[in-house]
Amino acid sequence: MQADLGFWVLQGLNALQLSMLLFLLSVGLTVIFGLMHFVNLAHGSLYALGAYAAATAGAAIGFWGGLLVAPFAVAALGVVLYLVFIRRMRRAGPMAQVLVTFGLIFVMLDLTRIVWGAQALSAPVPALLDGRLTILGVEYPAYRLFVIALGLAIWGVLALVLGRTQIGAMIRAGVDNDSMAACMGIDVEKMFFLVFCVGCALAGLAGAVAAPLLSVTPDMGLQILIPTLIVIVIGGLGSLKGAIAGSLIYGVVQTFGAVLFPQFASILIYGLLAAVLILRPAGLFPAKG
Amino acid sequence: QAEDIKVGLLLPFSGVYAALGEEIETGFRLGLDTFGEGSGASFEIVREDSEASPPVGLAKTRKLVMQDKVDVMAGVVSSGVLGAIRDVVDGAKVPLIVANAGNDEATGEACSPWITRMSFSNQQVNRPMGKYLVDQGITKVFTIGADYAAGQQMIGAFAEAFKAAGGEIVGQEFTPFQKTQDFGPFLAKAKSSGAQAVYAFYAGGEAISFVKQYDSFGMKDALPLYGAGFLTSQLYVDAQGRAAEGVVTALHYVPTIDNEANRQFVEAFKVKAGHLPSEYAVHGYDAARALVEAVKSGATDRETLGAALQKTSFDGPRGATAIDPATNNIVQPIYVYQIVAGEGGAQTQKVLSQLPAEADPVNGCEMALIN
Amino acid sequence: MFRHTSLRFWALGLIAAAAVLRALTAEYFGVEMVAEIAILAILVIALDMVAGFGGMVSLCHGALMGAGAYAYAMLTVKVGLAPSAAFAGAIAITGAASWLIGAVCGRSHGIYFIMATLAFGQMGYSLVFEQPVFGGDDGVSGVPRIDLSLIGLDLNDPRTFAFACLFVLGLVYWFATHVLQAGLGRTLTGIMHNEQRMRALGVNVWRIKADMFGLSGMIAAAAGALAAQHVMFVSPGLLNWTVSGEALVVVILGGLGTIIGPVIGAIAFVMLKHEVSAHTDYWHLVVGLILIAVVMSRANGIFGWLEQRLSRARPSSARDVIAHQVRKDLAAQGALEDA
Amino acid sequence: MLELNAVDSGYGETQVLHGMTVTAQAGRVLAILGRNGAGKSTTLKTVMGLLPAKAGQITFEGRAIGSGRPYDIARMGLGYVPETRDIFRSLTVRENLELAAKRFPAPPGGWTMARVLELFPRLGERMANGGMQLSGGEQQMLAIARALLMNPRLLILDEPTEGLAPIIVKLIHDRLMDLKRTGLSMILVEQNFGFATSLADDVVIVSKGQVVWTGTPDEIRADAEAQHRWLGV
Amino acid sequence: MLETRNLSKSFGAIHVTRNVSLKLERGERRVILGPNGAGKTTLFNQLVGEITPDEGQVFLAGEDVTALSVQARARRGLSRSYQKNTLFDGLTVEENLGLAASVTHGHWHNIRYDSLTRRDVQDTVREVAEQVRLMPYLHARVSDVSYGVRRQLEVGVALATRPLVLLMDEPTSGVGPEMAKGFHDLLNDLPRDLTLLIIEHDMDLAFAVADSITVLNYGEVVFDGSPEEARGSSLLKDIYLGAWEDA
Ligand SMILES: Nc1ncnc2c1ncn2[C@@H]1O[C@H](COP(=O)(O)OP(=O)(O)OP(=O)(O)O)[C@@H](O)[C@H]1O
Ligand SMILES: Nc1ncnc2c1ncn2[C@@H]1O[C@H](COP(=O)(O)OP(=O)(O)OP(=O)(O)O)[C@@H](O)[C@H]1O
Ligand SMILES: [Mg+2]
Ligand SMILES: [Mg+2]
Repeated sequence: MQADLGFWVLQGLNALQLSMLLFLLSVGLTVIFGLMHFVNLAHGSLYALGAYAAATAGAAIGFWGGLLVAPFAVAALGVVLYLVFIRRMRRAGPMAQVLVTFGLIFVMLDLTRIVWGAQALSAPVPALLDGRLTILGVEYPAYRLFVIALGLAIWGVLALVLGRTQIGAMIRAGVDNDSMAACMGIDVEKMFFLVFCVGCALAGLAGAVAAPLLSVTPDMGLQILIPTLIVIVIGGLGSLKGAIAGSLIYGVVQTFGAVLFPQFASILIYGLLAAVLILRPAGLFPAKG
Repeated sequence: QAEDIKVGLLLPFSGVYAALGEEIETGFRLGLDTFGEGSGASFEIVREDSEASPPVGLAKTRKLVMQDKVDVMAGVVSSGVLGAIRDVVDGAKVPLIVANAGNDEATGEACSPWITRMSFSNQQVNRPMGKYLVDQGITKVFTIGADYAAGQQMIGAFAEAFKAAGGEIVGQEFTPFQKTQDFGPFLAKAKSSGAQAVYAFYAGGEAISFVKQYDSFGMKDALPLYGAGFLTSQLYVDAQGRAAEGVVTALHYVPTIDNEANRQFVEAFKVKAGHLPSEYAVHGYDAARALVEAVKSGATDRETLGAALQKTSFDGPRGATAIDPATNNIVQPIYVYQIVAGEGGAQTQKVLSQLPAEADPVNGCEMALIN
Repeated sequence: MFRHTSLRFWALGLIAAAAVLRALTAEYFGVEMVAEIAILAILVIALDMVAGFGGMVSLCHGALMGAGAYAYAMLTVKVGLAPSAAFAGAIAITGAASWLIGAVCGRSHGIYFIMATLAFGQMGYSLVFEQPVFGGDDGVSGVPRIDLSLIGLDLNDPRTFAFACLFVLGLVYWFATHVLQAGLGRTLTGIMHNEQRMRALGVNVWRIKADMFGLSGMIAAAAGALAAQHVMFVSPGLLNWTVSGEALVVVILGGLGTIIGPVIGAIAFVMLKHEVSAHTDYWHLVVGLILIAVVMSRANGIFGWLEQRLSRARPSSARDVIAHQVRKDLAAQGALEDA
Repeated sequence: MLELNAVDSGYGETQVLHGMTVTAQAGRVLAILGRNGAGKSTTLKTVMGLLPAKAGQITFEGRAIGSGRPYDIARMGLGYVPETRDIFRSLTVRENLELAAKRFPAPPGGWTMARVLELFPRLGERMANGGMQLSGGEQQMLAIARALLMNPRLLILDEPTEGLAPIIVKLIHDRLMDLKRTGLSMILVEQNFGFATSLADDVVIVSKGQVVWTGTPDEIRADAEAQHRWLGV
Repeated sequence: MLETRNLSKSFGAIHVTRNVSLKLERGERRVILGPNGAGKTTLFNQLVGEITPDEGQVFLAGEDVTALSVQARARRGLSRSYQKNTLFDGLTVEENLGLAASVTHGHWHNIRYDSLTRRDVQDTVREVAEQVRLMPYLHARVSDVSYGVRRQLEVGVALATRPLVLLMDEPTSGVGPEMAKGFHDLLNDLPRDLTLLIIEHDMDLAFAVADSITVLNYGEVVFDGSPEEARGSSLLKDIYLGAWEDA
């Protein structure tokens, strides 16, 4: 069975698909986490919210509408979170941040239950992507290919913005020393606010993309949080390269681990994480500095 | 002289199983309202949140038993909680009506005269499907399920019966419980296993993801999907949508069962909750009815209630249900059903076959009768 | 550095008196709560030792406690060891494991340390959950309590058990404060304030960190072994990372780096949880909001706030130090620190 | 050009400036001298909006900037070289410079990348280095270069010679002299008495958050008593 | 006492130290001069082990310590102060010195007694506090004392390990002229058998305390000699002092 090429292609695509979903999620977190040095454990909850928003809006205006609405809805929540909590916690150190956002997880978990109920919702796959395509002799769901493409596209856009533009340098300068950045005429507050919103929007997008693939439940954010954190820590905080590398590693280890060594699958990934942290305490591709 | 019965309702109202807790509570309260009238007793409910966590469930049980001094307990969704509190209720001699947790031991080696189960047991739901599949001409099956005690018992019971009937298990996969969101890798494995069908057990969010992903890989045509009925339970079928159509599973209750008691129950439940009842709702409903019947038979305190509960028997929404005196487990018919498109495009359960009620093997249970 | 101020002595005395009073007079559930609080307090003291005095903000202490609980349960139920031997065994096994974790994670700082410990904790969780010997999701039941009939005590009586927990808590409090005031604790605090300098002075930094983490793990294991006896049952949920998160919450709620503060935090947390959950199923929401409010208030938890109000010479709060360390890591000093 | 009128300021509860009143005139160099801890840096930080002015007014070219945010103040044309240099560590030297150069285009005859690299050739050799990898002196050069690239109308320098080798001090002195000749207004805080007096047009001495002496470089050079009393020379 | 042989280190293409060979006798006081970025601090970092050299060895009291860790070298008597204060900010001056002294006296790893209240530690703290003139500040928190006092403490903490060799990186950087003079006295009062290696930009101080002077430029030793020779050296004038001296 394992000698069959089609099997490997199929699993390879599965790995890639999982990687890209995680990438969409972790890139938002890494942007916030790495650039603002803000530890946002509630990122998973934003993802869940994105899924709910997409499912709700999708029911009214269709999948594509939902896909569009979700990032904005989550970014809007991001605005509230930023103004109420994050702005004041930016300098408080990782422990306080971990705890505030840990608290937010539970608050948002219960809020989703109050608003949408405890039962699972679903979001249908759009008609356009409902079929399957054949690549390399393997039939593969079109929607999953869409997820892969979307992940790659977002990666490209972000790499361009952060690496090649002045904005990227401004953000990093603000991270290093916000007072000095301000003394150089950079509106640090506004910039971070935007960064945070973009990070939230990306979480919302990830949720919207995941909704038709998975079930939409209140605890979906909690479930995805640990894998996302692992991705970021393996890759290295704050670097786009790290987010993509971490996602790919996670996707491959998880997918092939589950198939080839089912009894060790989940320990495998934690072991890998521990090994990375021992050998490279700041992850594989830490941000410069 | 109106009797006052204090009921401790132990259910998860927060955490992953909160939806089930809600469903059971609604059913339980509906049951008390429906049947309680003529009983001459008033029922006081003390509800406690088990958070689906064994230590919490245990602490709450001790509180209900020692401090609130309840006459009877009902509820318990997760088998872990049931395992944890078993010794306490048994030791304190408090009757407990189990309204969900299906682990086989609870009415097997770890059975207790004080624990009566009005829901199901894991093997009970799956065993009949072994023979049923062979009867349908399916002899090679790939099984897949969540990797925890219930998953193993469900799949195990099916596999045993299936093999006994002459079938062959060509592949078996247990996926990390509540940690698997992407079933793609396992589905690819099933596809290349050479099986004629897949038999699955999942519940909750996993059931929804699994059925949807099974469909998206286009596997339903080549490899029909069978499973324990929780897979396409009423609670999830709306979210699964068209992906669930054609899946054949077996369960002790679906809202489309055709009998008078069920029609009344479905009507009343819909009025109360705004949606169709699931099997969890009927667990709560029947647990309440068992309690009321016990009171009607003259029981008033822990001991008499416990004794009366062991003799429960009535025709309810699931058909003829009774407690097996050998194990205190429920004996009930099992319904094989398929998800089909109903009127208005919504999915509904079409009962294909009603398999006769069959008591579980005693399995090391030495049941003492109270009194 | 840890100092025993008079406020701390007063707080300690008051808590002890209140606990004994409550354990003597309360109804069944009240007594159970005393035991629950005492066990949680032991765990958070263990966490405060490393987080509040070494800057090692661990997100695996729940798992360490779980490891202690499982070790005790396995040794008694499956191996058949006498409970008291199992108690010692659980402490030894978990202590060794946490020494290793401390040695390995000691190289990471800040958020990386948090994540590294989280990884080890989750590894333990997966191991227990997935290896059939540990009973999987169903856990291990029938865990016995230590037999103290020789000295005429029956731990199966809830009140006696609560007193036993309080006794262990007292012991742990004494041990933790003693170690923190001894050379090891002093050196660890020095490392928290300035690791580079400590190394330049000739301190073997990883050894200190590992040793303290090991001691902390032993205390967490004691909490775990008590928890296993308390519910007489263990399940994998004990090791979940949210338990570690909650422990950290309790430490912060009470006051990081004060030892007595986390004990107060444990009392507040357990009572709050019970009060709120009696009124609403959405108690996570309420508790979460209160937690956020406490963390966001500038005070160092309940006890830190008290200390600030009541005493002039405020010992520097570990929370500031950790936050400061991180800021120093991040910015090249200067204007940021002024703010 | 820049006026401080009875400004109070400090850190949290500790007040450092007590009615600081000082004027920097357009086209001139003002040297602020004083012992360690006199409040010189605090004055500059308050001007830049890094510390809030609790009382008094600060005006720049007639506009009040008393409680402005640093980034507004910077955009009004104040270039600041902090005592702690504050190089962006995760940016390369080039990026540090470009951050100013690209966002503040040079007016004709203004400072460009080419010109600052001419001024500090050492930086040219380190363009690809991370900001944190520079030696103390290199960081100082970078901080000055960066401020110059903002092409400010008022250049504020907090101890620009601290930790620099004499040869570099001399270099900076000459270049600042050139700048002065072009008519750029400057405020210079210094411990190096010779350096400061040779550059300045006006001198004030600060002690305990107040101006205690005002005059010209010649006057302070001649006033041995004031030197001894306020500067400990 | 302290010797290096052909110490070399480069970061990428930049050679920060090239073939640096130094030899300090017991009790010698040597000042290192050099333009900014010459590699002085990096040399210190290699001496104490915070950076491993690419090539070359470091000898301490005749023993090759190149492969030893920072802490191992420190315990053999090599101590340093930093260019930027590296103190325990939240603690008091006394505690700062006590931490250093408790390592020296080997109490840093016990779990039985409080290392800071030990007799030997207390004595060392007091001695050092007197040496670096910190007696009045013993009970003040570091974050509450002035910058100059912190510079003194920076040296004090290094001294409290009772080193054989003390490396000081610009001890007077950022302190005013008054305090700089104080530092001069302070250095003169240090025991004569203590070997000192000092990085300093303050010429007066350098010439006043040095027995010998080494000049680094672009990572290379370009001058090695007595203060008198240094004063007359045109090389030193060209690369370091410039024409500024007379201003
Ligand atoms: N971040 C701070 N928090 C509290 N007090 C501070 C802070 N920075 C400086 N101070 C205090 O403010 C006073 C003035 O400091 P300032 O930095 O303005 O002095 P300065 O004149 O620039 O001295 P120097 O020549 O040493 O740079 C000093 O007493 C100092 O201790
Ligand atoms: N980690 C590093 N990576 C790359 N280059 C570095 C690194 N550390 C230092 N350098 C470079 O090595 C050179 C020497 O730096 P060092 O700090 O030793 O200088 P210094 O002589 O102490 O100067 P100063 O008197 O200004 O403190 C500088 O050019 C610096 O940029
Ligand atoms: Mg200053
Ligand atoms: Mg240097």
